[in-house]
This record gives sequence, structure tokens and C-alpha cells, in this order.
Amino acid sequence: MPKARKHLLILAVLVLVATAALAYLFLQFSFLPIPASSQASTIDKLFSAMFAIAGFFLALCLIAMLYAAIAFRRRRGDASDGPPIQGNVALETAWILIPLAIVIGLGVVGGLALEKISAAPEESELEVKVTALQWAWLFEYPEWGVRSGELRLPVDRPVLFRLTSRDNDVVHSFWVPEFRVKQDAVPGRETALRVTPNAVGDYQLLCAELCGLGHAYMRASARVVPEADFMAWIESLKQ
Amino acid sequence: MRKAIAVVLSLGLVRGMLVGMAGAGAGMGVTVLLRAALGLSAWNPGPVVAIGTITGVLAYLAGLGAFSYWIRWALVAEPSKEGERHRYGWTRYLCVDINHKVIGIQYMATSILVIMVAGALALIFRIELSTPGRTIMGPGLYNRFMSLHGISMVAATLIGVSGLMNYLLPLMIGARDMAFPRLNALSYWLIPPAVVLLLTSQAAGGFDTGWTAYPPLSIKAPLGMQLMLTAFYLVGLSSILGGINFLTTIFKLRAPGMSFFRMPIFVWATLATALLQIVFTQFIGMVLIMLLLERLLGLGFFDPAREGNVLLFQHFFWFYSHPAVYIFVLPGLGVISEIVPVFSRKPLFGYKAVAISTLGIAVGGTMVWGHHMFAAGMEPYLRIPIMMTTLLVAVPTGVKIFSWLATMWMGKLKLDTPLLFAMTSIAVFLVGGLTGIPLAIVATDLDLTDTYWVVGHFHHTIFGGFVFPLMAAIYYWFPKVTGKFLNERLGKLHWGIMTVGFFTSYLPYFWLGLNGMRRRVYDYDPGLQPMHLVATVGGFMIGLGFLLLLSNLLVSAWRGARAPANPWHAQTLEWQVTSPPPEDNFPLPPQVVGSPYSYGVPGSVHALMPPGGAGEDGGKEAT
Amino acid sequence: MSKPSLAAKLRLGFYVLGALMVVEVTEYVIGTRVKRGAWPYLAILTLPGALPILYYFMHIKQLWHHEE
Amino acid sequence: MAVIAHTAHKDKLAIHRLGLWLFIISDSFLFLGLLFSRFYLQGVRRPPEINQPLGLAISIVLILSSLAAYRGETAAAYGDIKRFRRNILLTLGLGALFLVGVGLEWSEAFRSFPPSTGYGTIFFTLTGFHAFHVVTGLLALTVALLPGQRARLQEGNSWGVEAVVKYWHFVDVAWVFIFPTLYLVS
Repeated sequence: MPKARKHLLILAVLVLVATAALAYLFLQFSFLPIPASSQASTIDKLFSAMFAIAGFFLALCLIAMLYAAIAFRRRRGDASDGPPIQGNVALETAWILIPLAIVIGLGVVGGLALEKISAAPEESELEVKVTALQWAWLFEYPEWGVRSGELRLPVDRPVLFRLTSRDNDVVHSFWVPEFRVKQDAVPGRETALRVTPNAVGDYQLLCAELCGLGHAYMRASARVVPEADFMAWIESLKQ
Repeated sequence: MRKAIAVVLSLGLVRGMLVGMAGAGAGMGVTVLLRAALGLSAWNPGPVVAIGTITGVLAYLAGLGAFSYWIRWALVAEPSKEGERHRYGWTRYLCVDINHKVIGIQYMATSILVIMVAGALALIFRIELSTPGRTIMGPGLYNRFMSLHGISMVAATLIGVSGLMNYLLPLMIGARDMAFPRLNALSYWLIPPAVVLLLTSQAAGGFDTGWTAYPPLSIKAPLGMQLMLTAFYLVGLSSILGGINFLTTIFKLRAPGMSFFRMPIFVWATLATALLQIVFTQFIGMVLIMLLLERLLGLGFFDPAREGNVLLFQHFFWFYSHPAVYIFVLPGLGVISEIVPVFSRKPLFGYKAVAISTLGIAVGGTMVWGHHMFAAGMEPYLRIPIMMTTLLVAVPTGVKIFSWLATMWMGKLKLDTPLLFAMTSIAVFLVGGLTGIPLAIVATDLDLTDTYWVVGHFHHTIFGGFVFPLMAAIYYWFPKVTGKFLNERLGKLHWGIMTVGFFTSYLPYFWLGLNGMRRRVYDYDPGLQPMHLVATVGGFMIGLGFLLLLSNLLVSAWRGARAPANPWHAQTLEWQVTSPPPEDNFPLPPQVVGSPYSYGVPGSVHALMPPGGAGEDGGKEAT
Repeated sequence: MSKPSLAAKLRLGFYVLGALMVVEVTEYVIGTRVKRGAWPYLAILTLPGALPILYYFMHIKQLWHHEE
Repeated sequence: MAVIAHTAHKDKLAIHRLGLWLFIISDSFLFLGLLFSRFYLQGVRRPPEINQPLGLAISIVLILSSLAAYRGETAAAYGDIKRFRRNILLTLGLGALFLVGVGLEWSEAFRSFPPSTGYGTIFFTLTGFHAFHVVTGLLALTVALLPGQRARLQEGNSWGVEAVVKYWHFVDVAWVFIFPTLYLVS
């Protein structure tokens, strides 16, 4: 049927054009805040890959639907039915197997990325104990035995956060959007999170798990500073 | 005057509520006296209200008459069915009635009512969110409204899918009613007290935990929390009983000739939904009771100081609440599968694959609960397996979407309101599905979880899988239910405003989520304000859409155009009887002989109607 | 298939009871004597405990068999 | 429990049975969840104070009650109404005895591991949920003795008895899992 082939050809062209346009859009404009940790760059790559795949499927399905609504709309006075096509085994198998391959591929890539962002680094980690409470954050640097109400980290040194919430407190969640990773602080247990900040700057630590009246205001300043400034800050805390 | 009072008192709902209030009062009073007699402090709101709730609900059900038949059954050999099937007119909708069509309409009306209330709440706090800092309310009220909106919408959705399935299932399989009509009535009548409890919870301090009710926050929450937990429990109980009824009906009451692969996809969806309902709702019921016990009696399930574990709640909660998402959307996807072939005038493309994908989504969806907890400190070895299972659910979902598109391709699309809404559903659900992929993958989820990305994602899936299909279903089946058409021009306006409004409201959520907007916060970074303002405007457009729907429903029910038995020339069984359907659906059982969607095949039918059955000639005969 | 007599059916009940008693007492002996790691044995023993009740008392066969 | 359908009496029985089985299957997931909580929170730990002999005793009582229920149901199916009544009354008695046993158990447990402790939380919840099922089972068994059911039995319709007895057996099966989980594991 040449007519059927013509429709498919037009659809293919439209989908390709739209996918290219969407890909351009996603690459040209970043929808994310700046990445400020080595984890963030891994995660951002994963985001780009998924946006590309999602862009293709979005274009394919939406354009196919809109095209059908326009090209195959019922003409006035036409009361006949469409062709009685019940299905097509090859096509149905394809749209099971291709998405299957894609999601398995994504799973493998995602698993490797998870390995990468949570692996223990070779160099020594800076350990920071984080205690969450309604509605504040406490930070402890056991290496020097100092505490602080704001978070400061030296740039390019891997950090291991050990998070907990007080026993009679509630669940909170540790999130610096520029670091891209998040971890709940749970009463009664200790959770861990690895971040290697790699861009100097002032960021905000936010509580991401609903924790009551002050939830929106449960923020703390999170500053990534050069190593020397960090040591000076630690010294000032010791006094 | 006296007559009017008699009529009002004869309404089961009124009687039930009055007796229920008396029962609650008596229960609370006895508890207070007992506590005083035992030397405890007489007024301790927790246990007193708990007992009052139980006695109140039982008294309400008894006053309503939900148990009357069973009590007679226990006492006499041949219980009379007095008062069960002789009531006509509007009053039967406010009484215990065992006809599945009445119960279906009761469910739908309740659902739309609750959606309206919860939606109004959403609009109120969308106004609050249109500027950073305080706009019209403080953070306490914001948290309460946000939580009530969440749980009410969950309840409304559960009620709504029950309504759809109740009305359509027996008609679609050629049965005269559900397998257990009285149990069916009981399932519905558990809902009104749940709604009342949710509303009264606001008078008792409300609850500020979101719909998830995570402890320890929910342990510390005020008394309103307890009322919310009981309400949620009642909705769950109704859901379980409904599920048992649906399954039995599908297995035992199909018309002769209706093999499993001749069932409409909506029936497959009901089957899958009911399986999820009876298995998984038990877990939420249990964990809600655990939470109540911990609040009331000081048990230590979730308190780390007493060997409890906060994560136990989260595991059980999501072990239900993820499958619950499929309970919400599978019937809606079934509705789309019904509407697309009829308005494309083509058979459903790949019927068997679509039918099996319905079960595939349900079965696959049982093993994915942990993706809500990737950042929660969950057992780390579960992360990768759950990521894989979650991604795999995308495959059967994709099968459905591709099949709908292939059905429309080369068809003769009749662009009436039902199809327009179905198309919006497909688009919205597609965006919901695609934005779910980064949430399934652990590394990206660690960034996105608990942000507006998640909020945007699930509003897309629920609107695409429930709300828009519900709209499509209303426009599609309203002529069947009432015998009158909805106004088509108003319908198209409603469709346009809701579609544009939805995307205006919820597409910004993805950008917000990526840029540091946490969910459930009252205040945010001023840089995010423009998008919040856009979202608020979109929200009001959705609200306007609902008002248009409501006016269309009312006006058309009053003076809509007469609808014939089969206005859309559909082949499924419900269209082969008069509009509205006869009291007993099918006076004689139809004989099913073929596929429910064989459009375009000359002379093919889904079922042969017995002589004397109405509407045999495909709807030419107006009734 | 002829219907078994009432007496035979009642006798069957006693056999099932005997089997269940053996299982429960075995479980008890394991539970009291084995100080560590008794749970795998007990987990296995729950099956002979539950299945006879399901099969003989609750007639679970009804679920896939409809001759009665 | 009436069924409106194009069905004969035989089909009605099959419908009723399927409904009851689905209810039982659904309910068993409740117990599954409770058992899971026990292992999730407490592992296979068991306090030394738990009264194992009493646990065995009430287990045996419950199994005996199941036998009596079975005999009652069988007798009802064969139309032997006298034997049916005797056995259901025996079941009721044994069920009540079981509850007394649980009561004894609770009063001991209150001293050694009250509900506010880790194991107490699990113990009281599991036995409490089970006892609630026992109470509802006893109520259901009582309904089987009421005049409505008796009259239907005389017409040869023993579904009501079958239903309550099935539920009672289910309560027993649940206990078969709960007993080792609470009293015996190590």
C-alpha cells in the first residue's frame, strides 16, 4: 500500500526533526543548577542520556498521535469503519524487545553510575558527622573534634557524611542541589553519603523530607572553600 | 412538614449519620466513665476518640441498614428482601441499594465531590505558593492543607475507580449484578464516614505529615492524625471488599461464551486492579493499625528507643502504595483502551498483548516499592534489583501506548470529546512515564527524590491514568447512564481548558524540581517564583475546567439531547441494552461470540442478544 | 465416585488431628531443645502443620476443582 | 449473601466459596505482614521468659477445636443436626478456652516483656490480631447455631456452616505459623 508507506515516511521525517530539535534544546539550555561535585558530573551525564531517549519517545508518540488526529480524522459524511487490522506480530515484538533492550541498557548504565558515585575513594576521606533535628543541622568534624552549625568543606577532597537524626526526632533529608545527591537522616540509625565537592562556592543545604512546621526553613549554609581557608576555619572553631 | 421530615428520616444516609453520631457519643461517654472508674485520667482524647470512632462507624452502618439483611439471614430461614429493590427516584441514591449501577453512581458522585474539595484546597495553597514567603497563610496551615489535599485525592481516586468498575463491570461481562450485591453496598457505605472523618480531622488539629504519614512525625502529630488514619483504614477496607467482589464477579458471572480473551480490556484492568486490591491493601491496613497502636498504647514499632525501626513503616507503606498507584491508573488505562477503538473505528491493535500487559503491569508493579526509598537509608542490596524491576514496568506500559497509537493509525478518527480526552490522557501519561525513568535509576533519583520533579511526575501519571480517563469515561458513558447526551460544545471547551491548564500547571514542576524546589515546602528561593506563578495560573484553569464539567453534567442531566441505546456504535455489551440500562441489565443472558472490538469486519458482533433483549440492532432504535 | 460415609469422614478427622499433634510436639521439642538456629527446621515444619488443615479441613481443592 | 445472576443453586455455592476463599487469601497477607515485621524488627530473638509449655497447650486446644469444627461441618453436610450442634458447641468451648490461655499468657507477658518493649510490641500485636480473629470466629460460629441457619440445614443447605468453619480453620492455620514464630524460634 503506497498510501500507508507515504504516511509512515512523513511520520519518520517529522519524528527525526522533532527529536533533533529536542536534543538541541536539551544540550543548549541546561535545566540543572551548576554541578559542584564529582558525583554531579556523573549524574548530569546520565540525565543527558535519559533526556535524549525521552525526547525521542516523546516526539515519536506525540507526533504519531497528532498526525493521526489530523490525517486520519473522519471526513464529513463518511460513516464507514477503518481497516480491520487486528495486530502485527513483528511490530508488537519489536515494541516489546526494543524498549526492553533500552531499559536493560539504562539499568546497567545506572548501576555503574551508582557504583561510581558511592564507591569509597582511594585517598583519605574527610569524615563529617551530621545530626539533624527539628529544625536545624549540626556538623561535627571528628578529625579535629569541632562542631559547627554551618557546613564548610575543602574543595576536591572526598567527604564521607555520616548522618543521623536524634532518637526522639523525625526523619530529615540532606540535600545540596549542586551536589545532586540526597540522603535521609533517620532516627536510630546512621546513614552514609559520599560527596567530593569540586567547585568553590556558597551553596545551601536543604532538608528534603517533610519534618513539620519549620521544614521549609530547615536550611544551612554549605560552603566549599580552598583547603587553606578550610584549615583556617577549623582553627577558628577550635578556639 | 411532618411528611417532609418522614421522607428525610427515611433516607439511609441521614438515619445512619444520626445513629452514628449517637453511637460515637455513647462510645466516648462509656470510655470516659470506664476510665474514671479505673482511676485513669477521664479525658484522654486518643483512646476515647478511638473507641468513639469504632462505635460510631458500627452504629452508623447499623442505622443505615447495611446489616439488616444479614441479621435477618441469621435469624430466619428465608430472609425477606424487603426494602431492597423497590425504591425508585433520587432517594434510592441516599439509601442502601444493592443495584450495582446505583452503587456505581454513588461512588462516582462521592469521588467527584471529594475531588472538588481536595482540588479547592490545592488552589488555596497554590495561591500561597505563588509568592515566596507568606502570601495568605502560615506554614502550619499550609502543611495541613497540603496533607489533606494529598490524602483526600488518594481517597477520591480509590473511590472513583471503584465507581467506574462497579458500574461497568457487570454490564460489560453480561451479568445481572455483582456476585455479592449486599457486600457491594457495604463497600460503598464505608466511604461516607471516611470522608466525614477526614473533614473532622481538621477540627481536631489536623495533620501535617503529607499523605505518607511517615513516623515519627505522624506519632507526634495532633489528634487529627488519628482520625485520618481511621479514615484511610475505612477506605482500604472498602477497597478490599470491593476487590473480592470484582474478582468473584469476573471469575463466575461472565456471560456464556465470554472466554478470558473475549473480555473487554476494561474488564482485564478490573481483574488486575482487584488482585492488587485484595493482596496489598492488607499491608497498609496493618501498618495503619500499627501506627494507631503506637500512638494510643505506646507500642514500639517505629521508635528506635524501643527496638523499633522507622523504615518498617516506609517498607510497608510503599509495599501497598506503589501497587496502589496501579490501582489508580489501570482502570483509567482500560477506559482509554475502550474508547480509542470505538472512535477510531478500528479493532484494538494487538488485543492479547494489551490484555496481558495489564496483568504484566500489575505483577511487575508489586516488586518495585523500594524505589520510593532509594535515599531513605534502605537496605543497600535492594537498590539495584529494585531499579531493574522498576525499569521493566516501562515495557508493558509501552505496549499499551504503542497499541493505542497503532489503533488510531489509519483509522477513521471521530474527534468527539471522549476521544479528545483519551488523547490528552495518552499524552499526559506518556510524559508521566518518561519522567519516571530518571526516578527509577538510583543515581538520578538521589537528586530528584522529594523534589517537585516527583510531584510533577505523579500528577502526570494520576491525571493521565485517572483524571483525564475519568473525563473521557464521563463523556463516553454519560449517555448510557442517563439516556442523555452531554453538551458537545461545552465538552470541547472543557477539554481545551483542562488540557492547556494541566500542562501550564505541571510542566513547570519539572524545571522547579531540577532547580532545587523541594516538595511540601511553604517557602522557596525567590528565583523560582516565575514558574510557581505559571503553575498557579494553570491550576486555576484546571479548576475552571472542573466547574465547566459540573455545569455540563447538571445542565445535560436536566435537558440534554436524548441518547439512543448505542450512540457511538460500540460493540461491547453495555451498549447492546437500552440507555439507561434496565434494572437487571440483561433479562436473558447474551451469548458472546467474538472479539469486543471487531470494527470494520463486515457483519461481526461481540455478542448475540437473546430475542426480546433491547438494542439488538446496534442502536438505531431509540429508547 | 461414591460419597464416603459419615463415619469414614469423621475418622479422617482423627487421622489429621494425629498428624497435626505429631507436628506440633516435634516443633515444641525442637524449640525447647535446640538452643541456636532452630528456625530453619521450624520453618520447614510449618508446612506439614498447615497443609493438612488446608487440604482436609478447608478443602482447598475447591478452588480449582468443582465436582462437589 | 444473595446472588443475582443467571445461575443455579450449585453455581451460587461455587460463587460463595470463591468469595470466601478470596477473603481468606486477602486476610492471610495481613498475617504475612505481621510475621514479616517480627523478623524485620527482632530477627529470631526470643526472650527466655516466654512460657513455651503454655504456648504448646493453647496450640493443642486450638487444633482440637479445629477437629471439632470439622466434625460439626461434616455432620451438618450429612444432615446429622444433633451431632453438628454438639460439635459446634464444643468448638465454641475450646475457642473460649484458647482465649483464656492467651489471657494467662498476656498477664505473664505484662510482667516480663510489656507492650512498650521491643519484643512485647511484636508479641502483643501478633497475638492480639490473632485473638481478634478468634473472637470474630466465635461470633460467626454462634451465628451458625441461630435459627436461620438451623432451618436452612433442614433443607439440606449447609453453606453457612461450611463458611464459618472454614474461617475458623483459617484462624487455626494462622496460629500454626504464629506459634513457632513467637514461642520457638532461636
